[in-house]
Amino acid sequence: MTKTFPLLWIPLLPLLGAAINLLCGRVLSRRAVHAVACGSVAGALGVVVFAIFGRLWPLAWAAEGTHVPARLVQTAYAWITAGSVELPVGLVCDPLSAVMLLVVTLVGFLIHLYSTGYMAHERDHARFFGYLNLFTGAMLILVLADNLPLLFVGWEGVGVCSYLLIGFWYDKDGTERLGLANAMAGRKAFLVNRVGDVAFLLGMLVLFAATGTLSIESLALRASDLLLPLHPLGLGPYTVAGVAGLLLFIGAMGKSAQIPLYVWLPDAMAGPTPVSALIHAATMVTAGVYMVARMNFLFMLSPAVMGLIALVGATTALFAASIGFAQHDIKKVLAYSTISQLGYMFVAVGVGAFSAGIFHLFTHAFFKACLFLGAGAIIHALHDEQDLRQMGGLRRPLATTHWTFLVSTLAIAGIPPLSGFFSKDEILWRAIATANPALGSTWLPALLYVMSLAAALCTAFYMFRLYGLVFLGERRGAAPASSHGHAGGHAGGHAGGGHAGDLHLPGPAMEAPLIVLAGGAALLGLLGLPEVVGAWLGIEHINLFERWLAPVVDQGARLADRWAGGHRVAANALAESHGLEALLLLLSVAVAVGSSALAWKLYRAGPSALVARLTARLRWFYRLVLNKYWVDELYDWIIVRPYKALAVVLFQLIDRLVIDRLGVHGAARSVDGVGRVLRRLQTGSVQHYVVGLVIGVTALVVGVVGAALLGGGG
Amino acid sequence: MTGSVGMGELQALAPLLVVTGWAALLLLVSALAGGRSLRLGPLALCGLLLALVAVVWDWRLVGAGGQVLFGGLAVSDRFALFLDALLLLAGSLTVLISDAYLDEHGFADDAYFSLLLLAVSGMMLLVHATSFVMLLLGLETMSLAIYALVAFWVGKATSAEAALKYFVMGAVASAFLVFGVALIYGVTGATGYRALAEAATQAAGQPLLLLGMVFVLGALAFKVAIVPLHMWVPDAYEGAPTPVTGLMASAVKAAGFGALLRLLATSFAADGLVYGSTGWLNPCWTLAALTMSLGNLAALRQPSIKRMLAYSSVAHAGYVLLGVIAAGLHPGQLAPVLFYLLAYAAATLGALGVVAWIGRREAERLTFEDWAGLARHHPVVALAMTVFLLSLAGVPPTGGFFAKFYLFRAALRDPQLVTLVVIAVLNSVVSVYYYLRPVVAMYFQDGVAQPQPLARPGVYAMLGLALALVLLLGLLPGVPLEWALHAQLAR
Amino acid sequence: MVPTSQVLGLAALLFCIGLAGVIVRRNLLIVLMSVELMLNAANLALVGFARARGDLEGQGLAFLIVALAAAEAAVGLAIVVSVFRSRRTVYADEVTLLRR
Amino acid sequence: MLLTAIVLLPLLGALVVALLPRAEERATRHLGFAFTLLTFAVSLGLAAFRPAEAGWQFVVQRPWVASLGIDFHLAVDGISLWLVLLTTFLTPIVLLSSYRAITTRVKEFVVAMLVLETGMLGVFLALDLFLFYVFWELVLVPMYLIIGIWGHGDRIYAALKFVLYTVVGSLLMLAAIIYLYVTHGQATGHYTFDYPTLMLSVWGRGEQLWLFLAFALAFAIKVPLFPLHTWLPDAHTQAPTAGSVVLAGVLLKLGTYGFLRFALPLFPWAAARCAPYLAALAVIGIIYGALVAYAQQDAKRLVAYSSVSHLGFVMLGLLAMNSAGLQGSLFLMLSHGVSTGGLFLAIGVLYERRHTNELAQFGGLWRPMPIFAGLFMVIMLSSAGLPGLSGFVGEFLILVGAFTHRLFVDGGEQLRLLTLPGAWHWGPRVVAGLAALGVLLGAVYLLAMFQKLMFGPITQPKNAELRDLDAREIAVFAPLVVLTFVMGIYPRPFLAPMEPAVNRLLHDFSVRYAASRDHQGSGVRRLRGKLDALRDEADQATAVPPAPARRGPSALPSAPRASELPSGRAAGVRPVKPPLARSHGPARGAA
Repeated sequence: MTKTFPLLWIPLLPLLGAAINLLCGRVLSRRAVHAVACGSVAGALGVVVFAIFGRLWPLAWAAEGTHVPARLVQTAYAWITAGSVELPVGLVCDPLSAVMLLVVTLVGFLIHLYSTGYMAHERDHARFFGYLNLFTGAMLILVLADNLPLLFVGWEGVGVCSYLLIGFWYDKDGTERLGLANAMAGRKAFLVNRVGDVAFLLGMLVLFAATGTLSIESLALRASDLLLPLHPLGLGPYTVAGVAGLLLFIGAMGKSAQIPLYVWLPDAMAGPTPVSALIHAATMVTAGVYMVARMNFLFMLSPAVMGLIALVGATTALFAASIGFAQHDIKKVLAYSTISQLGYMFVAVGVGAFSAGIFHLFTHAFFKACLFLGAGAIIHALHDEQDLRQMGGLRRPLATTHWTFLVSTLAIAGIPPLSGFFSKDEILWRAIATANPALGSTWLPALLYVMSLAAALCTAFYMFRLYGLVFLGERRGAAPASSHGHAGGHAGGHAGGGHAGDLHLPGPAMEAPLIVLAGGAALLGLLGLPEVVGAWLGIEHINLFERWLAPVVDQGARLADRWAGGHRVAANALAESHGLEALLLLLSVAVAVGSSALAWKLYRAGPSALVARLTARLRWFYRLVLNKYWVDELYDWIIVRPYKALAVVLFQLIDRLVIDRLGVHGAARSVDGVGRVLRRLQTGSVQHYVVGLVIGVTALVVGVVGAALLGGGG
Repeated sequence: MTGSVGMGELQALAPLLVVTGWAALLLLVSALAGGRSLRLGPLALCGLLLALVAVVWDWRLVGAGGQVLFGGLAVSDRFALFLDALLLLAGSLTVLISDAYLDEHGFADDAYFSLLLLAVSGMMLLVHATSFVMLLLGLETMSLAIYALVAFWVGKATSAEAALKYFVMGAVASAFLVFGVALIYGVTGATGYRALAEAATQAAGQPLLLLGMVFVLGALAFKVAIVPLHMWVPDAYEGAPTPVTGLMASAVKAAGFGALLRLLATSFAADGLVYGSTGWLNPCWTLAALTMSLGNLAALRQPSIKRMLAYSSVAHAGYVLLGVIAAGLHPGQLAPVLFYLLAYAAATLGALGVVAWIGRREAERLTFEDWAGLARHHPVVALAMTVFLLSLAGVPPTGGFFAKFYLFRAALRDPQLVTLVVIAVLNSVVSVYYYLRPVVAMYFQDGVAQPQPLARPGVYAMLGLALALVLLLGLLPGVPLEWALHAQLAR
Repeated sequence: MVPTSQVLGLAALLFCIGLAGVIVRRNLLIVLMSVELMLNAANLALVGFARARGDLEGQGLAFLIVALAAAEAAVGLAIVVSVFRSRRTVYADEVTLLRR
Repeated sequence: MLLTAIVLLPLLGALVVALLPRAEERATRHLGFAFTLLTFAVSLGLAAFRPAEAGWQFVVQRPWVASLGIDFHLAVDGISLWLVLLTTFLTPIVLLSSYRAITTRVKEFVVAMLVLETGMLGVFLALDLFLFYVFWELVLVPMYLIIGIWGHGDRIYAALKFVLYTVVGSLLMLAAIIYLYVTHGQATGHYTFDYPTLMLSVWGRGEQLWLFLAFALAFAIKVPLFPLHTWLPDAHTQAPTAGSVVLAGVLLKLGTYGFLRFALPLFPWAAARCAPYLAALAVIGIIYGALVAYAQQDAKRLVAYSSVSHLGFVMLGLLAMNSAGLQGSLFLMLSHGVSTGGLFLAIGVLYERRHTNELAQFGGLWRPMPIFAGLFMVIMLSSAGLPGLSGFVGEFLILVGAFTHRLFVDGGEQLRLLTLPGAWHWGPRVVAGLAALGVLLGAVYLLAMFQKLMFGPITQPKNAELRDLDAREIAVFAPLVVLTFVMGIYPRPFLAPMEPAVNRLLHDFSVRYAASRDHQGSGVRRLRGKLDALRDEADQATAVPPAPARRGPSALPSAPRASELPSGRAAGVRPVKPPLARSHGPARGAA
């Protein structure tokens, strides 16, 4: 079921907006810039909505039941063609990309809107919106690409945009520390991502070498080639799918901040908060998950990699969540929570529950974006104050923010019937209900489940700690002087916002998105009700989301059945019993509610004495967590410093000493030395010269006549 | 013997006669002039040009076969005529620049030009000679005149010293030559090349003959400054008046190689004398390698540009010798050597011309510091000098490059010479360094004081001609190449 | 009747003596004379050979060389004189302005 | 005709400019600029190039030195096409950029630039080895003067280093060229430097090895390949901006072009033997260059080392010897010319304002000069190989080419050009993998440089009031940036004309390899039989059939001809020293 559709416009519109704002932003009025930025994204959103509900939906209905996914395609033009390489700029919109498109354009649009208020005082806001549009465009390319190199274009494109936006305040307040720190954070993000990208690149090379194509569709048709044995570095044999899958997953690690490549994301919070919401929560960081789901056929062919993905995901989820406990910076808390939620998604795709993963991605996009924007509103209100210890009691002054924030918190904590509960619970259930032949069919699911559950527990706790510290109790910390604050001051166009005491209230431009997103966070879970509910209500396929995605994401399972036979990731015995599912459902609810309540109790009125005692008791653990397990320091010591040292040593030793001093200059000097010696021979006394002449002639005589005599006068 | 005896020979002799006669004429004129110093430069120039015309005239006259003179004592063939033209050209350029140089440095020019012409006539005789008698005659005429010219810088100690060294060495060399001639005569009874050629084929292996050959060749090698017989060169070149240096570097070398080639190609062409351990090719191989390397290496560190050019001329003798060897392996392949001599003469004359141009009575300005910043004040001359140096270094698109290419081409025809060519190539690399030193001074450094060079029309004419020649040989080498290819020895 | 070989031997001897003189004697005038000696050694050899072969070419050559020797002597003396004028010395090893 | 015009126009311009009075600096500048623009305009006539054809187009062939078979032979194919355009495109930009930078001896500068352009164009267009060498050396002198006169710091040292390094290689190449010429002449009786004609013969293996090494040395120095690169940082650092741009933009490509056009196809057997080592050096260069670049304090030096790294990529692509690799290399040559040229221009802009290249002297420049920063960033990202910009396409194709390297020549033998003999699984995949690391390391030093220049608050008060780009400077950068985008987003038109030429070259390589494999011993052997393809192209190349005049020797008097007749092939290079034996060449009776 394939139709052509001018998909190119979807990324093109934001890109055009970016072009306009970046090229002539400084001559446009602030209003015009906003119009262009939001307008272009809104346009993209419009096209997306039309494409999906106007075109794709009917196709999908028609294709219901068959395994053929409904697809809208467009091949814009031939991009790179050289020898056997033939890469078109081909775009495809199938149910999977449709979900992403909606998230990107809708959330994106809301965040653009929000930014018009949030960045109201920014000096070169045109640059900001230009980057934001650029990002949106790149992200849409990533989502729509029908071949890996094109996907890679978007992949690195969003990386660059995040680099630029993290470092947006490159000279923040003109202070050496902050300004450079921001730039550094951006650079760190880009480089850590590049590590993954190199792996991604190699993955593409492996695939191309094995199958001769990089188009995702035709790769799926070459499953047999993907199972060919490979001997990287003479090791192995592994299958092409295994090697390529691993490499691609390393790429995803970088992009989606999984252990060990997660370190950039917390620092990335240096960027403006809307950026954190859009790029580092809702869209870009989920690109890895999307890619894995998109390449599901590849990963399904190699259970080992799937197992690895699931394990990495679970570990990350737990690890990051634990760090979330003790952070004092509101955005850092959210950042670690993002990492941990991404971990969940990887658990999902790692156990073959691609739709569950994407579902969590979908819901997470809403509640996490809402949380970030809420945090933004708070920071905005407190004049760039980000330290939780300086907050508290904001419940009343920031009513809207408070409610939306609460809803999202409940959602992420997994309190039914909010969206987060359904998506997360689906993952937990599939984790325990799926066996992976490569990694043992029993202990791995159990382990995954336990870790995920623990992570869920932590999540609920630190989210409510956050909520409590921000909104409940009394205002801590001195109110900063009004003069201090955004560069550019508060005078002038204030996007409808007013002042309450020293607080700096958000305007409608900022509140509207919050409300919409909160609504999404609350309700969207209903799209993916668990089967057990369906069983009670006696409704087939109650999980609409899964139904919608099935044609795309079950492709892998079908191929695995066909080619890998039994040796594949598949549901295990537990999967059948709805009873168990219901039990676990209740368990997770209990865990969520319990830890939420605990956190509520501890932080209702600011950090209670009990907290103090606890931290005192577990000081070493507290310190460990507070310092994020010293991972950054570790990397600094084992990678960054040695690299710098090596560079300098090579330069001084090889270039300067060996090649230049010894090699080049050495040769020159030796030749020169001979010259000096020869000059000495020229004594100036004519008689010495005559001697030289005689020696010469004698030598000739000996040479020639002597030879003649020896040669018997031959 | 050709049919036409009297008249034909006279015509064939015309260039030689003109030059010699003109030398006498100049002497006479200056004698008549008494004490009054008059400018004989233009007159001398007329003589040389006249001779040049005669050469062109003879070129068609003698044809490919050549014309025997004096019953075999000498010959007039295109090989000789080509070199005549070269010598006359070099002479003319020298005359052009000498005029200004003389009264700048206060020479009494009464005998200078007649000596110069005498030297040229000696050289011409040298390249025409086909018998030891003429060889000696030519050699001595040339040498004695040159000795005198070198010493011409009256009251300048270095000039006299240069002359002395050149003279003593030269005398010893000619003694060797004469003794060698005696030995050869003793063994073969021949004093003419042709006779010797026949006799030598029988007596190839005889030690005395070889000894004689070594002495004779050694003497000629001395004139063209083959290492280790080169030691007089730097001193003599540096001490001599710069125009004379130019003449020695270009003409004397050309004449010497001309005589050498003729001798080797006609008399010592017997296989036994050419190839194998007793042949002359073998030692020449070593000598060529030595000469190039030593000349270039010694030139690296010279503080005086004039002296540096002297060593460079030694190095170039080595390259030419490479050509001689190639000619020995492939008889008849004389064109590369001839072309090389021509290109080298043009370039070195030009370079020394600039040296003469920049020097004044009070300061000869030979060190690199003296040349600093020249390009600012005299861009054209600096450019010309650069071209000359590049030509010497063998960088396209100059005559020097083409000559070197043509020479290597000839050498590489024979696999046995690959090594020697590689040595030559490496030497060229070294040479690039010192040839660029004046360029560095002229272009990259700033001079302390702006030099007041010898700005005279004659000088500029000379430099212009040399420059034109160098570029012509590089860009349109076709025509002169044709001539060189036609310049065959009489058979 | 002296055999040619002995004549040649004598000539060689004279030649070497002359060469030695050129190399070892400091006085330029004596150096000049040594050069003459070498030339005459050659002459002797020529004449000797000519007699042995009984033709006149050698003799003629010898005469030519005598003339050349004379010319050389003249020029040589002139140069030595000019050296003496400028340097006030006739010792070879003191005439070393040009070196290196 | 067109090509003659392209090559000689700058030279003409040089002559005209040289005649201007030296006081007229403005006129000199404008005239020179006009001439380069004109050259570019004329070179656009190459639009008539027929991209589907593999053969030579726009052939110009006139005898130059008839008696030696030296021709003035120019032609263009899909390989040289873009390099020519790159040259004509960059030179006006460079001249324009130098308006404020070069204030002393303007006339000499313009003349040098124009001569330089002629030299570079000649190298890309010459099909006569002699002519090629002449142009090759012609490039040397003006560059030497540009570095030495208008350079800064230790300029004389840098200039000399540049010249001597280059000369070492090129003179040996000259010897090799002459050897080709002579041996070919002796074997076939047809003395010629004509490249298509020489391609019809193969040389003995032993000879091939030495000849290849001679050529390779000359080219490797220009590229520059790893251990021979130390002249580059000095030259770049001391040269004036214009010099650096031309050096990075075009001059370095002379080396890679030489490899592709001459060294590899002429001596396939030797090339196949040496390729693994060259590939190893290329990879070392990629990583080493990137590492060392990171250690630099001087912006120009940093970019210079980045060139070492990028050119390593190009070499790798060439040695992959497949369509993707070669086209990737060619494309990266262009992209590198644009992006690195742009980087040097940008650094030049800073130097004009602050007279230093020290990274430490800058910081926070984005605030005072946003336009500059933006353009700089695009170019920087392109150089870092960001997909969507020009750099990525080349690097990607090269990696694909190297990774999928599998070369079968006539007779089914498989060549392993990227596998070091005996090294543990050092195969194409490892090579490509290591090279891919360069993509990461490249970002490391480029971002570091960009941050040090642009980000953070302004530390030096001087930087606070730096001018942003003015109209002229924007006019300098705009074409480069636009091209960067175009080449990244729509590279196809650039790749399309390369394909046929590249495939033809691959075909020649494989056929010639097979021929030299079957050619034991030494000496020249004409290719027969399956060589029709080669033959046709040679014929179509020599549009003017070799007239007797061009057969050189035969037109000459008896003696030389007698000795230049095809001799019985003095076999191989025999041990040379003593004694020199009688040559087996022409019967000496003939003389």
